Amino acid sequence: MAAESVGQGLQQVALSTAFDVHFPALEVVLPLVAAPLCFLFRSRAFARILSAAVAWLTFGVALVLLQKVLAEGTVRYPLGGWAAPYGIEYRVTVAGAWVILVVSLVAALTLLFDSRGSASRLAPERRYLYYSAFLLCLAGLLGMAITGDLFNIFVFLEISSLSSYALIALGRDRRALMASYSYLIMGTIGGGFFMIGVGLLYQMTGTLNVEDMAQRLPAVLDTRTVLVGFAFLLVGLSIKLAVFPLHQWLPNAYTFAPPRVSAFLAGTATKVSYYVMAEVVFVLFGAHFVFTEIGLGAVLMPLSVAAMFVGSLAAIYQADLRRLLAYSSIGQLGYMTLGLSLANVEGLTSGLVHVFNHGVTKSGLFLVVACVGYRTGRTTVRSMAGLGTRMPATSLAFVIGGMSLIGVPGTAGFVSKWELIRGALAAERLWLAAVVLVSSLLAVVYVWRVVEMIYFGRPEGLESLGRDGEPVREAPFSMLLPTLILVAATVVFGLWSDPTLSVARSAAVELLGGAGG
Amino acid sequence: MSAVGTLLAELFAEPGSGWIAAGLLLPVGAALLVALLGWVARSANLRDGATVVVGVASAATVLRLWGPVSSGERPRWLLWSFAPGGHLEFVVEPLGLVFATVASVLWVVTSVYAFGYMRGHHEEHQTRFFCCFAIAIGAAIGVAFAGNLLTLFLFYELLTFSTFPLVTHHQTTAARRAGRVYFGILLSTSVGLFLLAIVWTWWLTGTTDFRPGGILAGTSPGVLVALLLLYGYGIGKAALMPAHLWLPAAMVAPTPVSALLHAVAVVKAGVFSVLKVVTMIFGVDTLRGAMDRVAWGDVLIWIGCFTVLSASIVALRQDNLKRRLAYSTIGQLAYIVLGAAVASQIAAQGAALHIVTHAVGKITLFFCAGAIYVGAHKTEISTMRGIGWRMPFTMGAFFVGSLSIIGLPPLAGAWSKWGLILGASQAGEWLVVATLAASSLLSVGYLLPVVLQAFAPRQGGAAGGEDAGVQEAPLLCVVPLCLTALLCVVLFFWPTPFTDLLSGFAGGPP
Amino acid sequence: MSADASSKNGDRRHLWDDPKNVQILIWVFWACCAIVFALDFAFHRHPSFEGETLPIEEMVGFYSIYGFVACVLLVLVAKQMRKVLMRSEDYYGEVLGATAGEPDGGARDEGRAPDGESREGRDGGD
Amino acid sequence: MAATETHAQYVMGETVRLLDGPLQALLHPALPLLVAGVVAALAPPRLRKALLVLAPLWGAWNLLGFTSGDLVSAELAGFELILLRVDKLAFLFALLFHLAALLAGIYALHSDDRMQQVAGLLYAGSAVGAVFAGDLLVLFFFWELLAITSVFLIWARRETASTRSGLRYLLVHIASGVLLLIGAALHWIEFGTLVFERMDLGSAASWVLLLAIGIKCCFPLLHTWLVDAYPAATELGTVYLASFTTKTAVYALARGYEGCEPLIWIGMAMAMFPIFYAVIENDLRRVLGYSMINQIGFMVCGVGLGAGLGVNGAVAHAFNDVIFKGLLFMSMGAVLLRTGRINGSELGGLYKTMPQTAGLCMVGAASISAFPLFSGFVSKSMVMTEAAHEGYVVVWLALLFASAGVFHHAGIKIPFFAFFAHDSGLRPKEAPLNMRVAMGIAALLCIAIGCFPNALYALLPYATDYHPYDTTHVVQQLQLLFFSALAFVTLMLTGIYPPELRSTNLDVDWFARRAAPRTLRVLAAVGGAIWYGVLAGLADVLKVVRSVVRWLHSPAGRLGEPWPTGTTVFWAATLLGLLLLFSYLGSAL
Repeated sequence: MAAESVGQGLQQVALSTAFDVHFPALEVVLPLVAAPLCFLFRSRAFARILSAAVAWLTFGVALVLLQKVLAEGTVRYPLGGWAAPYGIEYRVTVAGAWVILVVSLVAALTLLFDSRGSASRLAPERRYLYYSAFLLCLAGLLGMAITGDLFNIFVFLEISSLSSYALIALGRDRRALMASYSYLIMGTIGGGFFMIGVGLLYQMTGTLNVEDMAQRLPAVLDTRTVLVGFAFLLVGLSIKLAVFPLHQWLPNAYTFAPPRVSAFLAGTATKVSYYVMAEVVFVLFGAHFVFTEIGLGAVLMPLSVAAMFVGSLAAIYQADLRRLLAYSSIGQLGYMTLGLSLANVEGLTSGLVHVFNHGVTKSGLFLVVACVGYRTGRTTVRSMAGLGTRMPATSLAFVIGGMSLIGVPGTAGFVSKWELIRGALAAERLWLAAVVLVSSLLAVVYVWRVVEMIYFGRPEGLESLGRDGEPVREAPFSMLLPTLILVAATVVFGLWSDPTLSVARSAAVELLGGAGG
Repeated sequence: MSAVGTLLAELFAEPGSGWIAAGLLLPVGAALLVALLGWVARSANLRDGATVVVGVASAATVLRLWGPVSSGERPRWLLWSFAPGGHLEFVVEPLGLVFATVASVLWVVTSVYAFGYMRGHHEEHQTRFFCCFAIAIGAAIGVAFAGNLLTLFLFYELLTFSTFPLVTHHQTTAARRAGRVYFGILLSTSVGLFLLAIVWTWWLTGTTDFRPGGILAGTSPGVLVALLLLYGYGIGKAALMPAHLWLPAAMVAPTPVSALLHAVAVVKAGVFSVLKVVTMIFGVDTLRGAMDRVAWGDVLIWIGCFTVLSASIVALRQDNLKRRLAYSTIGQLAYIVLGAAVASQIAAQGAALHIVTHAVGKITLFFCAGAIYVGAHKTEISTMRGIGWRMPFTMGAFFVGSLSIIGLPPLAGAWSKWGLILGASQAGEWLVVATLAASSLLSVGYLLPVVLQAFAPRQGGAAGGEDAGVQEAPLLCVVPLCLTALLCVVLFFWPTPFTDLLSGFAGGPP
Repeated sequence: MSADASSKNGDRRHLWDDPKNVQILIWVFWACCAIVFALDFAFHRHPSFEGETLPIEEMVGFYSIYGFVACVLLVLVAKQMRKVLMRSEDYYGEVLGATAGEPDGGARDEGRAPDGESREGRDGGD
Repeated sequence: MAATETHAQYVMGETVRLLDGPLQALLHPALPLLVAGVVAALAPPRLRKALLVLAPLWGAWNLLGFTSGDLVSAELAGFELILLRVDKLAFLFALLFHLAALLAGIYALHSDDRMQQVAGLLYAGSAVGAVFAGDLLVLFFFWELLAITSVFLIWARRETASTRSGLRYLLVHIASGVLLLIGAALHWIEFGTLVFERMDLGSAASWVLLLAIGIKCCFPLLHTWLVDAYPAATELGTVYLASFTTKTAVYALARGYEGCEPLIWIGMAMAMFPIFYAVIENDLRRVLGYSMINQIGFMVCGVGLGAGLGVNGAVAHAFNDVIFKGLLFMSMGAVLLRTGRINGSELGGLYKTMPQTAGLCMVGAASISAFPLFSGFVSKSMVMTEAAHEGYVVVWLALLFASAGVFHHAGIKIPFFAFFAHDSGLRPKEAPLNMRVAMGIAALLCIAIGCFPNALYALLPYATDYHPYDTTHVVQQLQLLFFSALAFVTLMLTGIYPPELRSTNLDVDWFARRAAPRTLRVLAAVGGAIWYGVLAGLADVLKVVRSVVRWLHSPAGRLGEPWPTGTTVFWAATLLGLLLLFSYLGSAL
């Protein structure tokens, strides 16, 4: 409710100045401009404040945009005044606005998180570079969701990817370099595939604008070129989305990145790719072509189910908390792609609402781990031993976040899972509903391993001491606040799911009703 | 702020919804208050005082709903949608009101008992204990008032989560192991089966609302019976064998927890859910018809009968008093499941009444077990020889509670046994009738030897000896157990409020 | 309570301590039997059954003979029953009046050793 | 007297608010005794003793205010319950119970045991309540109350064996109660009413109810609880026990099954088989127990023979049986109290120091044997006469046999082995005064009823002009009794008579006490083995699943280990190929 009224307020301001027409551009431009500013001023403090301010601003703008899209339908913004087929058009759909809202919210909260100490490899005086990269990554992610131009999507994809390689490489552990490197290779392959796909389609249609291309595609749909282009696009995006057999870059990247980067990327990067994939599938090619003629469901559905199980099962065995959460993400992404593969409103709604729910939950959990890491100096499951009494708020935050991963009713995770089940039923697949339920029991195992460690584990020897040799105590407020906000959001939007669901549903309806559908 | 005002205005706009909100939120408030007073103000007396005061207020709130409900109103409180097709909605109907009354009234009694027990035992983490306790009661009331399956499921899970810290209160290895069993079984059955059943129901009918007479009419009989089985095992709290394992495991908890949660709130939430599903999702007539048309339609009845008998036989062989009571509870819960499963209106009423009478009787027994532990430091029945002479009130109450569980007049248990037998006879389920009869005898066999052991003649002139140091538990323990024992008697002579309220709740007069 | 405690009574000779008295009694009893039997000749017994249902009943001495035969039969059959039914007094492991104050909560079956009590006893099904 | 004739509503929670007219000042007949019992639980010893005597008197006085036709009903738990229904049958039994309670009360005056005194009063009150119960549910309440209150009289002996016995007793009676409850349920379903009236055997309810009543009534094969429990109670306890439970059952039979032919045969069997056991039984109170079953056999027979003389005989015999059997149990109780023994093999020669007890015992023995001028004669002959009248030859012969047998074991064996026989050397004191007073009153009643039976006949439910003392009857009875005594004497003198031996005689309770626990134990063991086997099997399966999962998904497993980038690239290519294949196939179709 508060968020809505803030949004309304901003809208008032925007309307009064008639400046709001530029909001789509502003959303991307703000971080894009702020990034070099950070670089120029070379001040850590300045960079920190600027980036946080920019992130919050983008969040505000995203809210306004969402309001506007919901009220008026798709918002178009020809960049530089060039009309659509010729110039680059920014096109904010409900789904897009929804995704940028999630991205900017997670960015705002992770930047609010006070990552003290030497969480990254950068020397303190060069820390501004970190913020610079962070803002670039944010700009890239927002741009992917806002732009209506396929090539432009690729550009933003590369911006966000390159900056995220840099960010991951900043992790303190030397293995971060390896992780970043392998992500770079995989990401580049993904980007390359995407590029090839775009190129092939451009060759056949002569346009890069998504809507324009969607209109021209049906005429050439039966050509091999388009089919090949489609396959390249999809596999490229699948890599970015960490679809089951292409998921291996993700655990290392999330494990070794600096804490806040893990939190940010876990909540955003794959979500944006998910949006792009949805747009490609439903808007560009249309559900009929993709699912009825090609039968993508036959590929994507088994892969999604496999991801649900493989991710969750692997998470059970992880000793490192962030690795555990990373594998859990693979499983959760499985739920999202499963929703997409159902190709009905409920399924897509569940995927889109899970973009929010899982983004919030997983970022919150990564921040919890960051808190734990800050106090104990370790991020292993073992390091949680006995934290129930020494870091009660953090511990409780993990429990609640974990419950959301499981999909306990009353948490956000349940809402998406329930909608997914509805989707499965709408597709006349009761067994799929049962599979979803069973797979969520696996989440119980990996979450409860940690919970037991928190409340029953006894720290041994030096484990009871924090990283500075001091007794472990509750994380500082500046860390706790964003963590708790995210975790509280999982409960709030778990119980009060009307707003998230209604937006996700209208986004899904819009996507499914798109061209060729 | 205005949102809060709107909410409040909405609350009290409809008759009764404010009271529902108060009944639900008071325990939550109690939890907050307990946390505040215990952790911030660090005053145990204030904290415990607050528990009692809020407890009484909450019980009064629930009792306040008796008037409107018995005059035929069904107060409802619609919040928002928390999942598609699942509004967070509360509707007070007789069955739920009965359960809420039992939970909230016995909460007060148990709180008082718990003060005596926890202090007498110098237990740690008392604030956390009372905090979770209050949340659990709030969850139980939420289950009771739930207006649809999803809301019920929400509070059902909340109950699981809030009682986990209570079960594992001692945080030992044994507690952890028991906690795993407790949590593992309850959560996996509820998520894997209960939720699936809810989904299936929703798929079949497009709603999850509880409606008198059920919503599943017209569904094919085979599906109905399969669904019934899914619900029976999905609601793991009803402890049908072999999903019962969590219950004996949960006995590692401090005794007040065993008393309230495993005689009243948790287990009763389970059987209550079964009963509510049968009466207001299936509808007894629909279910009856389906059971008659399917060869294996009685499958839940077979399972229930097996559970009653085997749990009773296992109880005969337990030497640990709390474990014996736990197995007795499993058997008695299956009574209620049977009452639901025979799908007759009278049996459903008997089962509903059994929720009350068994709660009162079994809580007395658990109180006594705890009082014996506090007063005599004994847990094994074989060591309790002669303690009754030193703890006459405790063991006297135990005797009364036992007779009520067995179902003998002049104690409350007789009424529910009568209702169940009448209902089962009406439905022609002779297996159930025979099982109930056999179970009465078996319960004599496992309950009364405890009393006899306690009142066995003391060894010749052994002053001091083994029962030295045995004395009545603190007054705060003894008074509640005498009170609940008295309640067993009172409810025999005055069952009318409950029977009147419940008459015809399962769809029409008997 | 016991015999020795009341020794002053022990000396006194009582009515039936004297075999002569017993003999007298037995003779009196036989006399009575004879008289009672003879009554059948003195009175006409009206039959219990109407008509010809049980003519033997009206036979002289029917009741006397029936009573005698019945009782002899009773005793003889009972004696035979002992062969089948008789067991030692503590067959069920519980003897009334013998176990007062024993350290046992009534939980033992079949004379199991006291330390085995109630571990698995107390089967209540009996 | 159907439920529709309800005159007043009896509201629970209020004090008894009764009908207009004479009932207004009265309490429910069961209440004086029940209230006295509750008060006694809290009262000091002196007051308790006073209550033991005064409560039955107060109750009787209260009872006399009622007349046939009085009816009180109440609505409870949605059922219309008839708490009180007065007619001649119930009235007679209630009066009898007050008399029995008075006698037992006097008999108990020497004791200070609160448990027995309280239990005794409540027990008597429950019996009174049961006979006035107008419907099956109320009957069930008092039925179970009878069981619960009486079991304390057994437990009061505070011995291991008696505790076990009591538990068995309670189990049997709760079984009976549960059957009654089931019967009530069936009755309600079949007939839509709970009113307890005469039933025809035919409905399921009637059979179940017959079984329930049959247990309490000691039908053959259901009888062992009596011979198990009564000897296990205290000396007072048995006196109470002997008076109420079985008589309540006889009342219920008379109420519900008057004239049901199967009862004749059941009664015949009951009259026959216990006498064999009685001959070889050593525990004299158990002998009395068997004799009790035999006597109830006569009553059951009488009920089966039907309205008129049959039921009258049954009821009259129940009345007399309470008194003379009470007298016998009292005398044996006195022996037990004074000597601590009760086995025939250990007793003998007690007449020397307990002559009054011996004499009173013989009065009881004469009564139970139905000697003319003693009470048994005036009631037993009614049943016999009716049996002959109805033409049941076999039954009549069997009852005659049983009559002879009764004299044999109850009339001769009891007094003979306790007070005469060989000298055991025991020289106990005479019984306490209060016991002798109680026995004296009982003996006096035995003789009084035997001499002036018309007072009793006036109370019987059916009008009667029966005259027991005609020459034929008296002569027949004397012949029968003297010659069965002759048999005893002959067998004793010839040494054929079986000696009293310390032993346990197997009865059908072997199945309950030996076979059933063992079967249960075997079942439990088998069930446990299966259960743990299944659990172990599941654990094994789980172990396999876990190792497979670990092999696949652990950080060292195929799917859990970090893949080289090349592997992912391979999969990307594979996926691309797969998609191309799909799109190709899709577009080709």
